Amino acid sequence: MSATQSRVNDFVLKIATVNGTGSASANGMLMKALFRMGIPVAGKNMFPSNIQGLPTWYEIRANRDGYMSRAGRVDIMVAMNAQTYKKDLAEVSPGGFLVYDSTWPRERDLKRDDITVLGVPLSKLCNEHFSVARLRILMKNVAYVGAVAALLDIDLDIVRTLLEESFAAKPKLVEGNLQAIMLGYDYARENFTCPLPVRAEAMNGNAGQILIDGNAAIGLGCVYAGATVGAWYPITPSTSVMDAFTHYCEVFRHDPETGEKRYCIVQAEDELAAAGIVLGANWVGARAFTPTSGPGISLMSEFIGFAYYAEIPSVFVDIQRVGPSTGMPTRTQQCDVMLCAYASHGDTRHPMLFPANPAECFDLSVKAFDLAERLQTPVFLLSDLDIGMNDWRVPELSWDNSYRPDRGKVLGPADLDKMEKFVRYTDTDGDGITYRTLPGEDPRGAYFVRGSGHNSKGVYTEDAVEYQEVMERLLVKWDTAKKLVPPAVISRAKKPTRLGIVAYGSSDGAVVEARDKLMAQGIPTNYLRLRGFPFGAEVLDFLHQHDTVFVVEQNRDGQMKSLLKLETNNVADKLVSILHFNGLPIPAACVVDGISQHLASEVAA
Amino acid sequence: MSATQSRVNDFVLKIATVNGTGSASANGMLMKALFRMGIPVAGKNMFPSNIQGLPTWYEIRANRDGYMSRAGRVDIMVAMNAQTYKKDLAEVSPGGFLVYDSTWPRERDLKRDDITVLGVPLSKLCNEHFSVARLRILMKNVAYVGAVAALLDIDLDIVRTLLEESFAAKPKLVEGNLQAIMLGYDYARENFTCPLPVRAEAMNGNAGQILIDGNAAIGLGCVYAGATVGAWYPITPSTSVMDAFTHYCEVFRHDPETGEKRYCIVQAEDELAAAGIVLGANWVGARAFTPTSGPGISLMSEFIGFAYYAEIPSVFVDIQRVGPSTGMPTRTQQCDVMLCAYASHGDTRHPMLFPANPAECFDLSVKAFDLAERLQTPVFLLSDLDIGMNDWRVPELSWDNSYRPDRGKVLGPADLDKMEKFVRYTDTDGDGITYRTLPGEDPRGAYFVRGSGHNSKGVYTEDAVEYQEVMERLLVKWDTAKKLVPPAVISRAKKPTRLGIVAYGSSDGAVVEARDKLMAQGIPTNYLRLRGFPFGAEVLDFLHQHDTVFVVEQNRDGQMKSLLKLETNNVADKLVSILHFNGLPIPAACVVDGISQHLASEVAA
Amino acid sequence: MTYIAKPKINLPGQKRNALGLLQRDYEGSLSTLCAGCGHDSITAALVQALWELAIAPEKLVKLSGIGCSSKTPAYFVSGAHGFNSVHGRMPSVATGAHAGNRDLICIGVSGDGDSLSIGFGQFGHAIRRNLNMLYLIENNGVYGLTKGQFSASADPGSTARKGAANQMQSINPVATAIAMGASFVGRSFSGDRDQLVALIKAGIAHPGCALLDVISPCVTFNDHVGSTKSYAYTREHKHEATATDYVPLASEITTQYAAGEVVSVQLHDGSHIVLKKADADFDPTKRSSALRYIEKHRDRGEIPTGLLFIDEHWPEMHAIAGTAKRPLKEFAFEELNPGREALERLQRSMR
Amino acid sequence: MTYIAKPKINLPGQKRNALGLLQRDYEGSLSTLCAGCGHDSITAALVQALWELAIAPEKLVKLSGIGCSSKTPAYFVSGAHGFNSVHGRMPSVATGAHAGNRDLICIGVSGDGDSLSIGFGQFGHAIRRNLNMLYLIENNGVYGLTKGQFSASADPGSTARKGAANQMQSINPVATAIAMGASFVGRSFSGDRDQLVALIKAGIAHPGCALLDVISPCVTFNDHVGSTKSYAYTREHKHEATATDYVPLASEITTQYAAGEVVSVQLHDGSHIVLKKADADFDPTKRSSALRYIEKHRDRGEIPTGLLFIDEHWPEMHAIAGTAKRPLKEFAFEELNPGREALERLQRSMR
Ligand SMILES: Cc1ncc(C[n+]2csc(CCOP(=O)(O)OP(=O)(O)O)c2C)c(N)n1
Ligand SMILES: Cc1ncc(C[n+]2csc(CCOP(=O)(O)OP(=O)(O)O)c2C)c(N)n1
Ligand code: SF4
Ligand code: SF4
Ligand SMILES: [Mg+2]
Ligand SMILES: [Mg+2]
Repeated sequence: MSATQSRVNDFVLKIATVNGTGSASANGMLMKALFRMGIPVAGKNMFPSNIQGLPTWYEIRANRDGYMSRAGRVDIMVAMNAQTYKKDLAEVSPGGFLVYDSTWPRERDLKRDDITVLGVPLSKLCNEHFSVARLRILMKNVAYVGAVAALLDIDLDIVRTLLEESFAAKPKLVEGNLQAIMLGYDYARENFTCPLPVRAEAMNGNAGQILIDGNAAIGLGCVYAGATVGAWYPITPSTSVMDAFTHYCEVFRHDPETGEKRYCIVQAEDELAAAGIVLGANWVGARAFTPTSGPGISLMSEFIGFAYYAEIPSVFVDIQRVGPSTGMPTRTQQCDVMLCAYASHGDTRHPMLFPANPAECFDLSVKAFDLAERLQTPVFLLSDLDIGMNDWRVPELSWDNSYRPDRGKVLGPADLDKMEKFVRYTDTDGDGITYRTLPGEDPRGAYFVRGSGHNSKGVYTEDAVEYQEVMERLLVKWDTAKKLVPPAVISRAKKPTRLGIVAYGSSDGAVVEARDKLMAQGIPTNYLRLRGFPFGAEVLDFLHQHDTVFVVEQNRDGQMKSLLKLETNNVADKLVSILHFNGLPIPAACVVDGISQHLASEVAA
Repeated sequence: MSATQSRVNDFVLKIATVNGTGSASANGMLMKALFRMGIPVAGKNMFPSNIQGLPTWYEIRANRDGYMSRAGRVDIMVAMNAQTYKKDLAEVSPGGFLVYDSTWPRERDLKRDDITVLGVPLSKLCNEHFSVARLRILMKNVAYVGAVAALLDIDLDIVRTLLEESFAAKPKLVEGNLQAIMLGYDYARENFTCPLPVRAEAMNGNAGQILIDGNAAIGLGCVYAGATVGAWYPITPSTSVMDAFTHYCEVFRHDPETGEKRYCIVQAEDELAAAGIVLGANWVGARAFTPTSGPGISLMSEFIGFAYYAEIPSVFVDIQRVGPSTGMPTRTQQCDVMLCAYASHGDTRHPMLFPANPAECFDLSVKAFDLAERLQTPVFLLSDLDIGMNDWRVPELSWDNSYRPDRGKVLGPADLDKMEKFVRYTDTDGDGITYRTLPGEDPRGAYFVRGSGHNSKGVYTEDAVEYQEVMERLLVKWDTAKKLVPPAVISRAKKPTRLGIVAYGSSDGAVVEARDKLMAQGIPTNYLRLRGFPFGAEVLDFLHQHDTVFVVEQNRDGQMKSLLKLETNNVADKLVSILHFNGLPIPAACVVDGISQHLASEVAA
Repeated sequence: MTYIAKPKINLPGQKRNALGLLQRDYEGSLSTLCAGCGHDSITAALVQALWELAIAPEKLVKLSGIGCSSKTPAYFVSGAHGFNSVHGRMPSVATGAHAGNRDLICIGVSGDGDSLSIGFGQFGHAIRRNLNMLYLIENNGVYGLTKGQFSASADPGSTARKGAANQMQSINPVATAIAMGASFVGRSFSGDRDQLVALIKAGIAHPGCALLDVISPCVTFNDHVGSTKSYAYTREHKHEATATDYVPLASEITTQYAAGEVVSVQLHDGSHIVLKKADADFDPTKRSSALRYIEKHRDRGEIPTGLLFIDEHWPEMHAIAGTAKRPLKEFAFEELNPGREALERLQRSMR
Repeated sequence: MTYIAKPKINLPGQKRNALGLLQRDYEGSLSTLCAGCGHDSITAALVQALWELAIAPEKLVKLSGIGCSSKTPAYFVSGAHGFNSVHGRMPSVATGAHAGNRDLICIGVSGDGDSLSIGFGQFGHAIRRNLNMLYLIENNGVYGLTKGQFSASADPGSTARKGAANQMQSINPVATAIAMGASFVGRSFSGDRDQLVALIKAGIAHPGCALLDVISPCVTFNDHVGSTKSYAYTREHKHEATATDYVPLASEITTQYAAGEVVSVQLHDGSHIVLKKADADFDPTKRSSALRYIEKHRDRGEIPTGLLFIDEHWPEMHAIAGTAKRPLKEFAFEELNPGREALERLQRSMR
């Protein structure tokens, strides 16, 4: 295709502003307008761990082929933040464009001949047009939407509709905003040749798609799973999971007549308490979960081990952020994999689920509760900041009305009638899973939950044999888990190949795109995307089928590669890590380069 | 040698009593008497997690060859606890002897023809002899010492001396105790043919040896290391570490004139606080440590990650007990290895030290502080209940007066005079270790400690490149650590062999004994005992030199084997786990059987 | 430890409660605590109170942390589910249990170490949430199970068995709880069965978090001369600030009291808590008065017992949250899941 | 965030303190908090107080947890070491720092979330230990950094920005601290610079744990009508229970007060804290009186400020422990290590 053609519906638009200035809604409008034009889009926030006054960026990738990972280049930069102007200018890719507020002269010393700089006097235009001081400031952020619309040829009608929708409550505001948009729009049209070669063009790429972030999808998933108790302690980037759960409960769980709430959300005093609340609620038979991030998992470690050993169903949602310690709370990583797999002291191991996008966040949230109750153990849903707080285009969420939750092996009074005597921890089915009863139902089902040594009857013990019996039975349960976690998704190259790629979670997009690029270079690869831990047979088979398996992940230490080494045999040495851990979402280029370089080095060697 | 000869100075004496009845001192007397007769002895407690009234056992192994691991057999059982009489009777090895208080008839239905049962009316004797009610009860526990002394031919003079020593404070008590002892002694002599074929005989096996428990050795080691701040929260089995540190500080650290204390022990409100105190004290330049057990490590996880990332020297002593969760607090395991290696969220990894006995507990306590300050990172000293709370015979502790602590890279005012500007996290030496300053000394050295993203200057950052730079430098430091941790101890068989054994900590004794037994069966093995993590080159070499390497450890999941798999290449598949995790110290037989069975299965296969 | 099967002898002519149950039906397994431990007397009081209230065993849940005191739940009502959690974290588990099933009667048993050291945060927030439970602290001033270290409730001047005197201020759970906003705070003594039984009943009836601080001497590590938590010291220094009487809905308030010296509090279920005050100008329904009274007597080295503060109007967790009256765990999946159509509708706004 | 270098203009004729330092020498890096955030006014008060006290920057350590408030240490005295720990754990790090070097002047800055929720246990035990530090809570009733959720200090009836009113009792750090045994408890308002500076000086001089609860409005999430932690509400409802004046050793107590209305407390270093009381029968040296006073006014919806309780005699951590006067980190290895001979002697008892 022609050079220009190639830049239609394939570009990265990045907007640099100051946080707390309401630019979020303006950026959202651009994002949604492109989406409604039928162009596949992905929007990523890069925001500071601060409330007001610091630099923040929003990056929109539009791609007609549907590649949605971070592109790692910038075609159009809207530089609204003087503080970062220099950095933003430098970041524009050759041949790209930079739009800035030319009301004030930009620093002279900054020059680039390989890009086009477009000055729009946004503040000036707004100051002249609006009388109210507050409006003048607010509106310049809306005005750039107009300028960008003109430059990229974004459909103004769509923009208008969006304004009307978002201000449905207060229609008065529509006019003002529209005026601001037109200020930027008209100025651009009059002063530049619009549209730019880099531009948008209506297409039909978003049929059956929606825009959603992963945390909203998890909140919604927990509502659909029938969770009634949510416990949490606020922590970025997991806070919006509980915000969403609260919101969707308000929508769906208020009794039509009484207004009574069919849920109970407890803002705990800390993460240790949140974990205890989850255990207590699941113990009595209410589906309960807690969303948190790395530091929270560390603090919950003691309770997690308790839940493992006392066998209490529980769902822990970890929206991973950059560690270690407080790290970078507003940047993304996949760095809690090892911790969650073996959290707590003593011999412990826990099932994990790895959604790759918001749609899977929804599905796997439901799955997490089924697994937790079936296996009577803590289950971890590992998402991350990229999935959780960014705007994703995913297939519409679907629901099967015939679905019924798997509450696992629970005995009620009727069952107890049929049995001699109830004992809690004896494996009668050979799957390592034993039967439990719920408090409040029947004195014959009464037993004592404890994290201290207990025998197969649930009675306290310090006896070597009795202790060991229970611990070995838990390994049987672990084998059962391997069959219950969702299997990995495998996609094979058209051509046979000895090269395999393993990835999970938010690294998926980069791998999908990289595989096509590699194929174009004549390097076919097969791809296995992990969705759960422990690993099923299909994972081992895949590893055995290939000579070299690249493990792509977003942490420093190759944590998933470690799990593959630990839980498999005879494959450790064919695993090659491809790592990206600087806090930004992994781009396809990282995977392409990593694999190419490794292959090159092999040839060299 | 003859059958009888073979039972001289090679037997297991087990005493079953009720806890809280003061039998501890009686058992200690027997233990020490045998030691002073020059016979190698090891004493192990099996006590309940309770204060009074439950069964407790003390097991003394006397072995002329110096094998000190748990034998897993009982030659003489002193069954003082009616509650456990049946169990105790059953435990006696064929050909063994059982001594019980025949004041009351024992249960008729219990019979064994393969052992000799000796009834001594201890209560009756004491009731007749002593008038005071309290004495009657106390003294019957002393009386069995006399009976056992007669049966095993233990030197009465030594017993008398021991009494005098222990009651040096209140000599009046010596007489009464001696009378009680004679009651048992005389009765045994009059009614049985003493000594038994199983008996003690003075020898010279304990030259240069002492009796000590690991926790006392660690407390003493911390005093010798120059630790001044100890923070803790009581938890079995680590409590006696701080008891010992306190005691030895009282002995050695009170200012002769003023009585001022050159130490500060803080009983924290919980383990999280204890960790924080350790960080705060080390930050200002005082050597500080905290002793705890598994649950404490789980609770400290967040702070451990902070110390890793902010690079604060700190020493964590983990006296491991049976997990998961509360588990069995009074039983032993090596089950926190994985947790300590990678504790906390995000990419973290920590050096560990593995003492195999109290003597090493002393040496490695000192080493722990040197490593922590040299590497500016948390260091874990992993002992366990077996080493920590049992009575060990070890070579006398030695000290080199020329030793000076390694305080690592610390800059004082004089150093600051010489430099342009101090920055905290820039690696100028290429070893990944950067320079720190101490609060209270010089404003030019002021910097900000934080667990949030920081660059090489120590300044807060959310920048991808700056963040990654620091994280990669920490990996360089990790490589440096490999050269600084104490190397593994390797002992080779007389004959060349392809079989290797890897073990660590309290599993050492069982392996040493097992290797001799295997050799006797014609199975030579080489043995590598790990003393530190990360692994040095010698460990990898050893793994490469053997076809099969048995990894012996006391946990369910083969945690050290996991670390070996993770941190090495091309060896994973030759590692074979030999596990013992029922809470009792591992016996040699477990190792012998494990290895023999594996070899047999290989032949079969 | 609960492995020792306890013989339940059925004495002829034993009294049965409204449910037709005998007192022994409210017992648990045999205690493994030290002979004479205060905790066992509290267990006995719990058994009696629960029997007298005729609470169905399965409607009860017993929770605790870790410690000698936290073993208590094993020793009463074996027909009730029990949860022996981790050290200091009982309140959060109770919060979750009550969140999931608000019909359960929650009894949490803790120790001074469990609640005032490692568990201090959860102690404070169960109170702030006004979680509907009986929160009982078996307070002996030491860590019994770890062999007698001072706890945060050790009073300044109180000596350890080995002689050293504590010099730190003690965290007084009663004063602290009232200052933090507790709705029901009482103090008692393991040696005063009648008072304890009455307070337990009142606490269970109270619609919120009922905190009972019960001095419960540790005979093994803290019952010596010089200890301020010994049987002797407590007997000498305690005085009953209010004589508490719990009058269930059914029965009549019979006794006559002189005006001014009595406060009668009616609970939502119609039952009454009747308080006979030792001191006329002490008002157990006013935070300022209660705190002043408690501190005044603390200064004098006295230990006021009885119900020391109550505000039955403060809303408990579910009232605040507006949760459904029916326990959440009882809702059928159909009542919780919005279904496919709703999901489709919802997603229209996501385009 | 501290990466923005702050221009330090040296205005001519600026005053120098006893160390010859200018006020700007006590400043830190540029604040990144919201314009108008109460926390920044507290930073200014800290700068002024430390400058007036002429504390050598290197003798000071600044510690905090996590939160907007916990960013404060970056904004004052850049010549002092700072420790931005983990959420809610500042007190334990301060304890360790002070244990290792008792000569350091410790200032801990925390938030209501940091100290009353996740950090409530450490808050309580720093107080119980009477750790010699200034413990400052920047209290805004919300979690600012996580965007405005209610904290445990949110008062019943106070509304969130979106309108919902909190119904839980608030944990009042002042009353709670006094009940727990704090030796110095004051309350102030970020908008009252003079009072704040005086209390900071007195708190630093106090030989123990000096707790300052400073109402510090969050302009972004909790400064609206309906909030009880807004600038407007605080100004309207606060009243000065005691006017605090810190008189260093050198200077003379000049002002004359009518008897009864003034309490003058002499500290170990000879300096004085002079308290002018609004109410004659309020005694800030008696727990019972202080608590009664605070709760009485809380019932009236009033916010008493000033120094509300002090007992300068309670021993601080090192006095209790009997630690050497010389900082432990200063001891040479030779003074700490017993040597070979001692080890040999010791082991004679191990045979
Ligand atoms: C996380 C953790 N830390 C420490 C312990 C050890 N421990 C068990 S009980 C206890 C204190 C119990 O004191 P208290 O709550 O007063 O109960 P008491 O035994 O005095 O009745 C401690 C520190 C533990 N079990 N878990
Ligand atoms: C372990 C942990 N949990 C949660 C968080 C997220 N977090 C950061 S600050 C904060 C609350 C801060 O509130 P406050 O202490 O009142 O400070 P403010 O921002 O209001 O000044 C929370 C919950 C965290 N950093 N660490
Ligand atoms: S140690 Fe103390 S608290 Fe524990 S059981 Fe014995 S007497 Fe009771
Ligand atoms: S969010 Fe509130 S607390 Fe945080 S900086 Fe802004 S105003 Fe201050
Ligand atoms: Mg206690
Ligand atoms: Mg706050």
